[in-house]
Amino acid sequence: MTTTTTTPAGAGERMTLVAALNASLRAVLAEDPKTLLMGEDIGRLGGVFRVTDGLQKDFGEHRVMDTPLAESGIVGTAIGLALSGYRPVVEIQFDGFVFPAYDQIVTQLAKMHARSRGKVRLPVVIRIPYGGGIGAVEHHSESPEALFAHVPGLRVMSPATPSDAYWMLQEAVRSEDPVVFLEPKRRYYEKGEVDTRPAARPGPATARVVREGTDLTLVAYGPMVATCLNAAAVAAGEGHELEVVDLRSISPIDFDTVARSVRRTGRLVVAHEAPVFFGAGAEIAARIQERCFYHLEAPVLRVGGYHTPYPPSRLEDEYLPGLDRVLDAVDRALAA
Amino acid sequence: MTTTTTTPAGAGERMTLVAALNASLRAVLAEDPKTLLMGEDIGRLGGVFRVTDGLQKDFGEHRVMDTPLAESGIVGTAIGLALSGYRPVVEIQFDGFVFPAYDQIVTQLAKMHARSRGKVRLPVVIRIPYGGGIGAVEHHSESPEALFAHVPGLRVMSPATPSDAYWMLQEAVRSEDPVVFLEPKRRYYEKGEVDTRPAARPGPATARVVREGTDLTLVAYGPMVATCLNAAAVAAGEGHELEVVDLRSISPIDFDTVARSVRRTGRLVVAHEAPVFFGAGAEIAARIQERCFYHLEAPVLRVGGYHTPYPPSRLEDEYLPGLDRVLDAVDRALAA
Amino acid sequence: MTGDAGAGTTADGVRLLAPDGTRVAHPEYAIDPSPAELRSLYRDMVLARRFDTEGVTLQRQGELGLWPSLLGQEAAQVGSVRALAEDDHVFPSYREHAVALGRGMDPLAIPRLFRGVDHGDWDPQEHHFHLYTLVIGSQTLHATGYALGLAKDGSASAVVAYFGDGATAQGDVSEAFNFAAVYGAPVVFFCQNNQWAISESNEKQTRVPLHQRAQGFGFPGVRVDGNDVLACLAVTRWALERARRGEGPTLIEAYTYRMGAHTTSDDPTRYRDAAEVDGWRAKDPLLRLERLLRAEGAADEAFFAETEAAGEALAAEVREGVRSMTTPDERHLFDHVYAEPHALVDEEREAFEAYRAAFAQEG
Amino acid sequence: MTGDAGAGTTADGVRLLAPDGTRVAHPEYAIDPSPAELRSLYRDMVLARRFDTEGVTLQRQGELGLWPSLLGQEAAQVGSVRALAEDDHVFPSYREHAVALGRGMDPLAIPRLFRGVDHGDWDPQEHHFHLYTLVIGSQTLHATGYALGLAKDGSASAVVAYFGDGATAQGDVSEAFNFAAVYGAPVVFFCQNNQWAISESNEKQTRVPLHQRAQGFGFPGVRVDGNDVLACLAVTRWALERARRGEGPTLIEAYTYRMGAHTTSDDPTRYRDAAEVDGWRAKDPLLRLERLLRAEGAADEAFFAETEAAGEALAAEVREGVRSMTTPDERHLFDHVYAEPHALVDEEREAFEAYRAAFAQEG
Ligand SMILES: Cc1ncc(C[n+]2csc(CCOP(=O)(O)OP(=O)(O)O)c2C)c(N)n1
Ligand SMILES: Cc1ncc(C[n+]2csc(CCOP(=O)(O)OP(=O)(O)O)c2C)c(N)n1
Ligand SMILES: [Mg+2]
Ligand SMILES: [Mg+2]
Repeated sequence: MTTTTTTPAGAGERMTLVAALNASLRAVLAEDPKTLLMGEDIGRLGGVFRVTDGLQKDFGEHRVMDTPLAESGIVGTAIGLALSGYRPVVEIQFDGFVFPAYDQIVTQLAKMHARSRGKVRLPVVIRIPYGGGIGAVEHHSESPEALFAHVPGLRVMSPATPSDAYWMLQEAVRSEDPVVFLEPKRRYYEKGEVDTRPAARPGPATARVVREGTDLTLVAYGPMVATCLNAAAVAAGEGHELEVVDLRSISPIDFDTVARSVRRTGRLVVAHEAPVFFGAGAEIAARIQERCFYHLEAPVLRVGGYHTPYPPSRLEDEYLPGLDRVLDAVDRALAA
Repeated sequence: MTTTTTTPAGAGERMTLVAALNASLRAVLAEDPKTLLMGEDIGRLGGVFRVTDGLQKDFGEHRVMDTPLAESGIVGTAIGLALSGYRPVVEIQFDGFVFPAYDQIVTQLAKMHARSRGKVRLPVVIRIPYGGGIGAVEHHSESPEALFAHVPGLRVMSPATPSDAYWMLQEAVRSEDPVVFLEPKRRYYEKGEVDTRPAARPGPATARVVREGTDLTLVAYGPMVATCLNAAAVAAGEGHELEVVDLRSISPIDFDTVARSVRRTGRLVVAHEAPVFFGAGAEIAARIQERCFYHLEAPVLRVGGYHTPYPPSRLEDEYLPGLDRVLDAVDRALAA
Repeated sequence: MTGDAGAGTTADGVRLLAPDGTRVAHPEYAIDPSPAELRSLYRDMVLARRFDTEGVTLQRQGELGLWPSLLGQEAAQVGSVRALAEDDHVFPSYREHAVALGRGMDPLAIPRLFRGVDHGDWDPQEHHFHLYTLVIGSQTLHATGYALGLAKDGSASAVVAYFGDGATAQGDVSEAFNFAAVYGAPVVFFCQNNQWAISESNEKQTRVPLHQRAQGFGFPGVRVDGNDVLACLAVTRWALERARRGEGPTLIEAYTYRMGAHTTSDDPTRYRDAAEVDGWRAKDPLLRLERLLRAEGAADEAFFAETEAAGEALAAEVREGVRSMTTPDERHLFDHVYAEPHALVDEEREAFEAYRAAFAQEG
Repeated sequence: MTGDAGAGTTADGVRLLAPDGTRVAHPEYAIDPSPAELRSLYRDMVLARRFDTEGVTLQRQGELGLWPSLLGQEAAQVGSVRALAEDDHVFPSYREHAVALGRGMDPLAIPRLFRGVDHGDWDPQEHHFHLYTLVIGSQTLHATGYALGLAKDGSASAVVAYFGDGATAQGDVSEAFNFAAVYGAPVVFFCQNNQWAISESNEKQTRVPLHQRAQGFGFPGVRVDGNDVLACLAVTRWALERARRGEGPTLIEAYTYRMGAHTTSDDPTRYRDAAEVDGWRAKDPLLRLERLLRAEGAADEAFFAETEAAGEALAAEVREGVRSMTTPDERHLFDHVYAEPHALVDEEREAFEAYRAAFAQEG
């Protein structure tokens, strides 16, 4: 559970997703004295995943605040801090523990900008390690993105790679809007190249085609991007060229990129860990069947969690949409 | 704001939706001594909409409990009461005030049956007056159904008529599962016929074709059913026969009935007040384009709230999907 | 710890001015306002009451959708807000009309909200008066966070959060108490205990007097006679001074009464006795200050006449302002969902405008 | 109100048994357990500790995914659970292994949860021991509601809710305190203040000793030496009697220490000093009862040997039981989402089975 704490300085350094997030927070703390981190155990402990490792030591207790154990209190005071000119970045310890704060997020954080007709801005980021696959106990493997995306006023993002983690978190912190930032915890310790030079800073995170293909479009985000890339590699071995799109942003969704891809491939499969019913796949299928009605050669298919609570960890491999289930959906879509 | 408080006894009595709910609660309180009502101001006041009018007087403070002003506390103690053998029916005063209880609903109420692998049952009903159109201030016009439907373990229902209100609420109270029962508050004072005789008790509420038609299927629930029936009447005048389906249950959704209709009509429009993005229309469009891919002659269209917070009441007519917007979607679907 | 001992402490809390208009000595919270100050407090209460009456009337006339009346709570609001320095920040609930006026807010801002023209969209920084908050208790956390921010800035300013007796039951309010205590935030929790949360009386919300709640979180709680404008001023000033000195939060329970309905939608005869209301009428906050002013010769008839006239002028301004309010253009619906561009909102705005245009053409 | 005055009240709270094994007199909470009872309490603590050590070991060996150790909290748990009558109901958090054993729970039930075989799926009615609750504080409301139900039934039973020091910051816990106080529910709030909420020490969660929290809600709060099994038994018994008499809730703050890591995933060396841990080692709950037993001749070597052997036998049972646990059939995924048929779950189950069947054929 230890991570690199040195700030990466050069181009193309390989680091874990956790280290990239840590470096990203370090960068925003250094850049803007109004940026604050708040959360349970984020100080000396550095967070249970060590994302904030070393930051309290270097930036002090006033910038990196251990809070009482109360998520509504954390988000509510973060709103107050934002009103007074700060830019709080809140850590929720696990996905399953964001719900005590749901009222503050939905009725206050999401709405105050509109309520004030633009006079109030709430640049608050809510970081949530999310998703399953780490063998955890109950409430530690949830994928609540739909519960935020449905709420006007919130932005929802999820990076899939260390590089995106590094840059998208900075984008979230710099945004004038509240952002729910979902971190794919089962990818925390996977490594990737991160170019941290300011010049490398990309524009706003729109969907990205991470693998080109002609036969079918596979849309995913967060932890499922790697799974879909694996699926595409396997499918290529069987002669099917899948195009893989990483959404990166879940509110808004970059439908243009998805539609452009589907107009070429004629087929779409959407994969996510969250339950399929009322999940992101529903919105994508609905929007794409509308936009690409005459291009679709097969119905849009969805692969995701079942309509059951996240199961005990010994069953999670059956619950999570893995390589085989993604490929099964791909096969069905190709067969149609 | 006064309502009929006498228990209706005969067949086909005309009563408001509020009176039907009141009669329904009266029936379940009389039938089962373990049934309890809990909520803010439900006792002497009879609730701000008078749904519980007279019930505390007749059943006592131990059966109809005014609670402290704390929604998480209400739902959390209701769970405890259910564990001890009671069947609490909770009133949330307005849709916008359910969120402090969201954690208890999502992490406890929805999951305890699965967590215990069936050993615990939580027959708790959460009644919520929902939706807009009554000229109210902020937080009094929300449509949060998607935020519950996405959560495995909850059932979500919404009646559109006094008769359904009467019977579906009883079904909800008798259900061994937790039910989020969404009451279309702008229809509270509309009247309809209610046959309260036990013999009239229908089976579980599945979707119902409330108007038959051949040209296009219009799916709605709760407050939008009446709007869609109006739209169908207008369309009939223009020579288009719309079939209107009232879902009644939002989790689960009776896709069989919808698909059966769409296979005949070839066209589908879904209408709801909630924001379209990640709303119920998304799930219905996704599921139906999958099930009826080769029957659809036009893309499934959705009409609903915009991706903005519910506006000040002077603007709500622009926000709510009214007759004209429904007809516009119908026209577009027919034109495709 | 509770600071509510002393000669001038009654069952209604700390008192400096008795219902009969006589002064009461209190060792801890003595203040000595000048006649001009007394008149000014009185004037603010009269204006607030007149403003409020106009709100009720306008609702009855169909000009407003709803009005939550502050009738009976004028002293609690006028007294407490008078204790604030200009840079102090207020986080109100939804009944703090007198506090709003005390902060210099546009008298039309609140009617606009209750007419449904906006959600209460003033700039909180203009008068250091935050938006009205309708989700009970939420704003106590915002106040705490804001106070924390002030402390981080090294500012000498403080924050006052207003909320009701019913609100104390909400988890958020307890969390705010605890955060404020743990961080020693410069915030005053000003609870107007008007005895009712819609139809629920105090004993349905709490087993003990509300000011005692603070002790369990480690800061002082004081009950003050909420119909005594001088006591409300003095105790709030004391609490703000504590906050400025870095001594952390205080809970003030202003013991008062909601003389009217919860809102214009409410019918209080369903749940409370007229006798109770009558009992409180004898403690009227305006009347007692009027008696003092008269007894001490601090105001003459001309003053009372001028004050009444000012109230009428304010009412007229509100009446005319409300009647001439225009409904905002519906295209503004999409304007401030996000501070930065959002593709979905843009798409929906365009579709909306196209639809409106087509509709206009057809129609 | 706090009930914690008296000769046997130390900074660690009410005490009946000093760390050196000598008895302390306390006027209010005197109990006089027989030698057999003392031995039985000691035995339960030894078994709990051995059970817990085995949990840690099994996690280290990869047999369990996680284990939250109760090391150091044996007296708080064994003492309090011993005060319960059979029909009283317990609402635990996730570290109450000794309470579970004390209620007669199958020793494999909890390891099954931490192995990830189930979510802790025992029948709460079998031993009147509710499911482990991982969302901090939630169960305090369930306990309150359950207690309310008992009161409505006219039952003489009561409820004990277990939670930690960190949990007191959660809004739900304050709401539970308030609901219990307002309704006079027969519930004992048993807070094990083990000084740490993961890496956060008490002063990050509260400004005052936790037992004081209760006063603000109008019921007694008592601190008890949580490493003194006799005091924990006596004070819990007292609180349960209050509850049965209809006098409402009590908060007990058992002042104790988490000797180990928060869970096996945690590394406490990152945030706390070894010296602190050493200081608490001197207050070991088992040691002090052992000293008493020896000093008073209430137990001989054979007893200690037999107790140790019983601990080993329990550990062996757990070890073998855990190693032979089978993973449930994945089709059970769909079995208990709802108590009654749900079309979507049925559809997904069928699709899942068809998929598995096709996969099996292919493979
Ligand atoms: C979270 C929440 N729940 C319920 C309501 C509905 N509601 C509006 S005002 C009110 C009573 C508030 O009482 P109190 O806090 O005493 O304030 P008062 O109205 O007396 O000023 C209730 C229950 C709400 N606004 N917010
Ligand atoms: C609502 C919620 N937020 C965060 C967590 C993560 N978490 C698990 S245990 C814990 C600390 C609990 O401390 P305390 O209440 O003192 O109990 P202890 O672990 O010391 O027994 C935290 C923050 C959680 N389980 N639930
Ligand atoms: Mg009140
Ligand atoms: Mg602890």
